[in-house]
Amino acid sequence: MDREYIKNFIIARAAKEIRDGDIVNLGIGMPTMLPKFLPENVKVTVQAENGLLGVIPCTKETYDPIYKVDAGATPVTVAPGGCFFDSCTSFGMIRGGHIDVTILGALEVDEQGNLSNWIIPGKKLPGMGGAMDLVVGAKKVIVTMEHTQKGQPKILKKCRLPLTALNCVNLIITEMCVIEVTDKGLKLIEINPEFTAEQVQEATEATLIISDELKPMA
Amino acid sequence: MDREYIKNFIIARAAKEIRDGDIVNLGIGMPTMLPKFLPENVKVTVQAENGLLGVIPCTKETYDPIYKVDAGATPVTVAPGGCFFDSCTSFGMIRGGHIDVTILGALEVDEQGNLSNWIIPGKKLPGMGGAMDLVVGAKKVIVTMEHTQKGQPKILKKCRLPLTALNCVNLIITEMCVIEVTDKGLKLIEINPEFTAEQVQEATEATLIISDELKPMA
Amino acid sequence: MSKIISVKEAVAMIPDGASIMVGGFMGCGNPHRIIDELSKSGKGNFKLICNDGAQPGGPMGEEHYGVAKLIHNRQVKHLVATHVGLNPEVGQQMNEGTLKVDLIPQGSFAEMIRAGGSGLGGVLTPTGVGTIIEELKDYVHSVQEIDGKKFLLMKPLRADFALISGYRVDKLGNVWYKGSTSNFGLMMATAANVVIVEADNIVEVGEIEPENVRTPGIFVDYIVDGGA
Amino acid sequence: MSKIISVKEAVAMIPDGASIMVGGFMGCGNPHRIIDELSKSGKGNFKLICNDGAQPGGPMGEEHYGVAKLIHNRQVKHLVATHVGLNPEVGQQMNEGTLKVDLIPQGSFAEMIRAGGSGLGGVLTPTGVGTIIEELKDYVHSVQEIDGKKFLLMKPLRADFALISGYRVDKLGNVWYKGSTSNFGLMMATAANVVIVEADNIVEVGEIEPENVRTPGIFVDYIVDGGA
Repeated sequence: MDREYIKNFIIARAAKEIRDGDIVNLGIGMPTMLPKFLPENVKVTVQAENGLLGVIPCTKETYDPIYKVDAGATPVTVAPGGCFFDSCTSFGMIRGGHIDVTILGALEVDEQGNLSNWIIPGKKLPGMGGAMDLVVGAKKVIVTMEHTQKGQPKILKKCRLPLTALNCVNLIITEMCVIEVTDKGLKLIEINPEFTAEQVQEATEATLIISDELKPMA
Repeated sequence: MDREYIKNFIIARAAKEIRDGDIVNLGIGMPTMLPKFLPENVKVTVQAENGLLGVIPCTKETYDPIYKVDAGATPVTVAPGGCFFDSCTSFGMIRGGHIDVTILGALEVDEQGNLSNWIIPGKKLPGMGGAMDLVVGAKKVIVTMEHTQKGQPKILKKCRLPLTALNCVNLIITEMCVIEVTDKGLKLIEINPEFTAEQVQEATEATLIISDELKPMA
Repeated sequence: MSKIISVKEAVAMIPDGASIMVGGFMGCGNPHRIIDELSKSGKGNFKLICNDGAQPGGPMGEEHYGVAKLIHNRQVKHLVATHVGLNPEVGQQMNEGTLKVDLIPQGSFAEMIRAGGSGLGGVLTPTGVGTIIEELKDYVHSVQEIDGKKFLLMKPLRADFALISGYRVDKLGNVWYKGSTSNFGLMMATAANVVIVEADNIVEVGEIEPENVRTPGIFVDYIVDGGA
Repeated sequence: MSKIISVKEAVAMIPDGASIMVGGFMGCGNPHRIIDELSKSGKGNFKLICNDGAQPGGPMGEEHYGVAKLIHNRQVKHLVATHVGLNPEVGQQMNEGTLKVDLIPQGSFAEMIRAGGSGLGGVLTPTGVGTIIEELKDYVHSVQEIDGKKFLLMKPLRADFALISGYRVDKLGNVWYKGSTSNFGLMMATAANVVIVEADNIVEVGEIEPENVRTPGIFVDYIVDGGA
């Protein structure tokens, strides 16, 4: 699978987690592609943590890059009924549990649902931005990522990189599978039919609990 | 002096504490009369803690009692350049030191500048409303009140009623005198020429330090 | 699915004994139609979280204004407020022992609601230090000294319901408040399990400029037409 | 006395070594004219408190956008931010040891500025618990357990100056923000000793409806005409 195909495959699956009426915050990169994978009867309100609700792509007419950008600094606008507000209001919304779902990438996730996605010491220090607040505050946290990084597992027994937050991830979606984070550990609930459960386990450092109701990922 | 005269006398003196451009919060009752005692070249912005800046009396045209009242539930409006906001914003402004002067009444004040003005246990429980925040947050706290209550001193060695706040009063203005609260105690800085310093001290439980520059109150 | 419901449907949702935040200041900003209907419902034992007990005598000649109706009808068993001096019935019912009243400083009250709605663990305020507020164990977690200055750590406040009033409310629930009516309602809309807004005017989506929305519609569960 | 000053007068007020809050998010909402002038001033050693380092490359073809100019000119010795990934010069100067960078979670950053401006003793947030944020002693007062849940007590943030941008600013300093530009500026205007607003449009008093004022003029010390 080429990387573009993989991204689409992962996000298309993530889109199935969204319910009509959900308020969602979409991390920079792959997650921002989500709205185009939603069926017509599922309407979401996209929040951007820099102070927008009802984010939609801008058109030539609504392009206004000086005044209206999303959290990735991409020029956007808001749908009718959307609104703009300040950062304290925005993170009050996030921390206060008013965001139904946040979808974001990860460098590492582990058996406890711990997440690392903001720093590689000595190499890369982009900063956490709003990620630490989002994963603590959103009702459901979905990690979308490629299953491995240059062949190395990213789903670990214990995160090695500095954490973004403890015990915050609910669901992990990769090109190989869908994993639910449970009290007992990581539960493989769906698998891409191109792989076997053994192959998924091999690409995963953490021990996977295979669901009795394991389904094909689609 | 009759009570109406006394009130006017006290507030007229309080008005002299106000500088052009000050942001002021005026307690219910006597303090709300202050603006009419200001000279023309002294403009103030009146804040009301229920969420208004630039409070002015309403006219027949601007009377809008359902939507626009001040902290005493009196219908008011705002001057051009005034604005409306919510209670968190309002008390952020108050607690954050953005109000220059607050003027309010007292049941008791003491030598440390402690204030009691919100409850008489077993008798009267109006509640503190915004008073506790105002006296903690405003840059300058002026108490305006009659010097005694039915002949009993209200300026005490130590407040006996439950406190509104510790060490918060800067200036006390009564019909008898003006008292500054200092580190060393209460300093009599102005006196109504109708009284002697001895008479003022007699009406005061706390020991007054008489200023070397004692002036007539006017 | 429309958020617009009738005032009877709104009141039908509220059970006996519910904790209810009501926006408003001395009646200004109370959702008057909902309160009217609630006062006729026969329900009671409410915990009312409201700045005050409003007042007898409204500006339009109302005998009891806003939440004063609920107090007059003895539907409130516990009032959490900052000031009750304008409604003598509050003190009277307290003295009779039929109404429990807890008084909190107004700025702390506002901020505690904000904390309840925004996931903060409490509010560190200098207000109330050295006063009997320190003894309000239900609301004060601790007295803390930070860099030599004392603060009270006040607990977050939440409720089952928030009943608020908006001047213009679009069909998605975006709210614009007129005059001094936003006061506590703005934050209460973030801090209750069910939020019902009484709209003086229901407007079409888009009629409130996106920058001028004060309560985003995502906080609002139901809209009652207060002008109808 | 008019609050309106020239951009040169604004920059003249800011001394070497000042702590400066700048509103904006990746350049959106930065006060561009003031930053331009400041970048030409030769002043430096600033402590910059800004969500990010903005980015090289602005939407109108700017080589360095917003506060990225100050970083490019090496006028900043200490940056307090939440995200610096879009401006590679920040990482580069960090590695060279010429720029100190402190990173704070964005929601905490916003709330710490609000605490600084509203007299609160700190911010009790669950964000950052169990992470290396706990070790940021300059910003984290303590880790506290409240009713069984852990929180970080983050310290208030204040600065000597706040430089913010408003779309419409009346002559008293009342501000209305367009689009997503209010972000951090709204709170920074409450948390600095001197607040300077760059106005895209200076309007007459009364042109902003009293309900739609977002930063009341009492917070604003000076206005710079950003459209001139």
